[in-house]
Amino acid sequence: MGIENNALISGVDWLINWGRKNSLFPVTFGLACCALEMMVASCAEYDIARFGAEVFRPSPRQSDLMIVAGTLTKKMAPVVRRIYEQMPNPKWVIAYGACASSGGIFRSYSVVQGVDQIIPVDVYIPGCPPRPEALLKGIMELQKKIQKETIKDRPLITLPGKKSA
Amino acid sequence: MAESKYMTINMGPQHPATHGVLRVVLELDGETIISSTPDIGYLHRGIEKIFENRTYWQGEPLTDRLDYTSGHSNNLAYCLAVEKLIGVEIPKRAQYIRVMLSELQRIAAHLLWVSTHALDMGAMTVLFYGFRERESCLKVLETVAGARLMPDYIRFGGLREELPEDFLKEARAFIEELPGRIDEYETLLTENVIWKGRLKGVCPLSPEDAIGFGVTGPMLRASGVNYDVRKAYPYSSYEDFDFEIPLGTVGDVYDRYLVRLQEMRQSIRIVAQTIEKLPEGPIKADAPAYVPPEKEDVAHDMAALIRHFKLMTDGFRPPKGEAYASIESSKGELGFFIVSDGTDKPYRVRIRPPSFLNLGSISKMIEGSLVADVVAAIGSADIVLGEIDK
Amino acid sequence: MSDNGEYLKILSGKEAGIKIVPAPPGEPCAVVGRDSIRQVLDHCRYDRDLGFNMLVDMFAVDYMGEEPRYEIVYILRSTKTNARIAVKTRTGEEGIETISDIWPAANFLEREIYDMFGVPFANHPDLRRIYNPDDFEGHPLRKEFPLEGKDFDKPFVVDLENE
Amino acid sequence: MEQFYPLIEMVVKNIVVVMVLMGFVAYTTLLERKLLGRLQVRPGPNRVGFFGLLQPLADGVKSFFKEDIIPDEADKVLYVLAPGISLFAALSMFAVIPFGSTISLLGRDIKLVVADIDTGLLYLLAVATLGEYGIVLGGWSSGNKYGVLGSLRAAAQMISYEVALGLAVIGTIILAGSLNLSDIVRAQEGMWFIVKYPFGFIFYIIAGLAEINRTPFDMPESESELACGFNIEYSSMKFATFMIAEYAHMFTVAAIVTTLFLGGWMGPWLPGPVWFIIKVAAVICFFIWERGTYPRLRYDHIMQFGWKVLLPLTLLNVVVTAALVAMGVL
Repeated sequence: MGIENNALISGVDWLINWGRKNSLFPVTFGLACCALEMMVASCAEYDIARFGAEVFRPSPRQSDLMIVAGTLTKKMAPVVRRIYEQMPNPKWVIAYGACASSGGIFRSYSVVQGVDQIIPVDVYIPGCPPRPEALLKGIMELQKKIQKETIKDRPLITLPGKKSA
Repeated sequence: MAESKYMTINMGPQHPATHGVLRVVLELDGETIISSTPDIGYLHRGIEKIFENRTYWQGEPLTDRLDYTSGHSNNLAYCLAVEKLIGVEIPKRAQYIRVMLSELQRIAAHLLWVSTHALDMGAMTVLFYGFRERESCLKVLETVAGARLMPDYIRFGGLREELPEDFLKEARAFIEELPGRIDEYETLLTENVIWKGRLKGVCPLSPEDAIGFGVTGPMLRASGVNYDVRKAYPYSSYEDFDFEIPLGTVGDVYDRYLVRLQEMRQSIRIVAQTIEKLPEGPIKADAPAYVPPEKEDVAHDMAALIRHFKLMTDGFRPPKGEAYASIESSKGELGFFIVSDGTDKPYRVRIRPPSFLNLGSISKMIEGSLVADVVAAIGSADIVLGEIDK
Repeated sequence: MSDNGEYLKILSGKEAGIKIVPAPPGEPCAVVGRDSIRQVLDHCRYDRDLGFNMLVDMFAVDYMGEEPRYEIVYILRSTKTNARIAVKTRTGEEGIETISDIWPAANFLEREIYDMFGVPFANHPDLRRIYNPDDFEGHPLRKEFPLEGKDFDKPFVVDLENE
Repeated sequence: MEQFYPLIEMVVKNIVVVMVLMGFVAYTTLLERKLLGRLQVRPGPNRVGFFGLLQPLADGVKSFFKEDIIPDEADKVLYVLAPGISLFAALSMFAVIPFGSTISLLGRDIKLVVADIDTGLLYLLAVATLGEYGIVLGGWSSGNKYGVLGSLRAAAQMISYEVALGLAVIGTIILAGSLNLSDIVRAQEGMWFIVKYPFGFIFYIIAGLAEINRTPFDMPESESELACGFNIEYSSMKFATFMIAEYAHMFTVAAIVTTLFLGGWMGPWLPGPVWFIIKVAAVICFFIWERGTYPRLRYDHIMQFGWKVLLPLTLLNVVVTAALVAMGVL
């Protein structure tokens, strides 16, 4: 019997995934134009808070979700990578906008052609910039994805002292 | 930690108060700043280089992404420079609409500034109020361009198309509602003791310093220097409208705040006048070599279709030469210097981003102040990294 | 910048070697030799008849194939009279003298030119790259620099260990 | 067997109070998010459970199963202890606060307070300071410069406002003639102390806000200046502990305000604990409202205000109150 078929485990899985998906704290961090729309998404009409995701934490240590909003340049890439590694597991990444997904219209010497070259991305949101509704949609897609995860995809507890990522 | 009397801390590029990806290295004695070094380039996308590899038409979307808080203004500056190069006369109606749009855009940008600055100072509720009004402003702007931030509605030789039907009504409704909302912010902030304590006398910039650093826009005017491109070198028929230039006295953060609020009120005046005076007439210049035909003609007229196709795929070839045009964007003087070598692509496009020069004065401003003031100073400069880093 | 003829005339009287050329669409500007640029700008800034106390912009244009190769353009403005003029000079790889002590604004602008074109500025207080990382190779706005830089097709790798 | 009853009663009371308190604290976070949302013309969390009521639970589950990072630079022992100290102080403050009068259960009279000690107020002042130690140590031990700055600010703020806090409550001691909190509540039978001693109430609220580090006194954290301040390196459950401690502290301060100035559990018709909760909730709503309204003060202004304005005024207030009591006016 595989571990994934165990009724107890899947019950625990369900609870943990439910907790994780409903409490996604994004790290306060915007790169370019899309960051503006990300801010709008947390304001009156759109209100990302409805999903429990309005708690933008300035410290990566306390966040679960990285919304890469904007153009990633080669100078910024190490910083983004570092922020990503500073985030504790489990962590998710949304590539918000064309630039973060693929480099967008900036096909030039200083732009990384897609943030997935340096960190794993869970949800891509197209648009230049995508509307705030698109971010909400992206978060809902991410929630669906998290709900499907099992203990094999993400460890329940990472013990302190163990090197992560 | 290094054995030094002072503590060096790194603010940014990921820091909530740096408005993007600015990095400032601060040398601290306790909480007092001994020296500071701004470090930029974390959003350098090589826009000036990309310009050289695109036709004039293809260049315009790049300008939106410079100062992404005010797309229409950037489009206008670029179009003015190119129009100077090709020498076309813009119909009055198009000019007025351009003024209207760039003033609405200024209102949106200043609303954004008030909101984020209040958030930086810890007054988080103003952020949400400001964004509510910004949303309604963007909704009005969205009806003309179909996009919220990146409009590309102002084109060489005029505008992309005629204004949508309801636009004037919606714009009027918006500017009638706004003054009351600005009063609300003033109630929350202007006479608030804490707000004044945080802003008054903080990081002042003397007029001499401001001029020396090439500071422009509300920051310069807060220092008491009366320089506004709209008055000094009127473009796009700004001389037809009646408005005042609000000036500060001390040049501290509080003055910059007041100047921006006043500017919003002046912008409302200008928009009201443009709506009132808006003449009838064409919205595109009569220059077939550069300006594409109307969309309806393209659907019916073979010649128009061919002309449209040629213009959009090949672009046009302006005469050899160079032109500099500048406008007053929400941040300051936004200039475009274009060198043409007679081909369909610009030989060199130089962008004079106002924020870039405004940022230059940061080190001077924050010397000797506290960490909390750095946030106020950077916020008050209203920098947008998109146009600083290009 | 259109009606600055008389200022240019005054300026040309101050120093030998100042040429006034109307640029093709008709905006005249002063063209100055590389060696006297600092003095000319100093005149523009402090001379009572001129009083161009604001450096609006300063940038370079790369005319590859011509000699000297780089054109440095200064756009100046007077806060009193609202007049604007452009002053131009040419230089090669050897660079030009800094004006960051005349206008502090030039500090950042010169660093930008140094970064993008590789033109050095003598006596500049802090001449480093401004946009690109310090270990960047080449100068992007030079005409021979390809838009996509080198290694564009390879995936970008971040090496945090060696930072 | 008889002799064990007080012990059993003690243990049961402790457990019940802590559990109920934690429940209230969890929902204080939700109340804050909802109420702030309302103030800011947006709905706030509303998708987890009915009306968003399961949101604190989701946050808790998530935090519990998140990776716990201890930075290499950190002073490990203190780093681990600090959140605990904070939470411990915040919870143990509640021990002396009476949330009702006496009830009869199984033939025993049970006082609705965990520890009815005669020096209750003194105990409160002492333990409240302990909570700040958690913050100071937490920031300092994480080996992060922003953390250190946050700690320094917390320490300075603690020193400046502790005195004013103490002086603000002296008036109630004079009026009630006792340090026992139950006696203070009973002394308000006819008239709440907020009426008799209004300035003391105002000063206590101000100093109390500084004590629990809320806007406009949120110096140690101040998101836009020091990123996260003292808790910048904390993740997972340790961060959650700090958060719980912060809200527990807020809850406790609201409870103290209720006890000292708003007549504690007393009120008509409803049972004592219900009145107590209602009053505490009102004070908490006030704290949230105030957070949504004010900007953050600057560090040096806080110090100036604390020493140059608040301290002399509270002193004066004590003198005046004492004089009035001596003359028999109050």
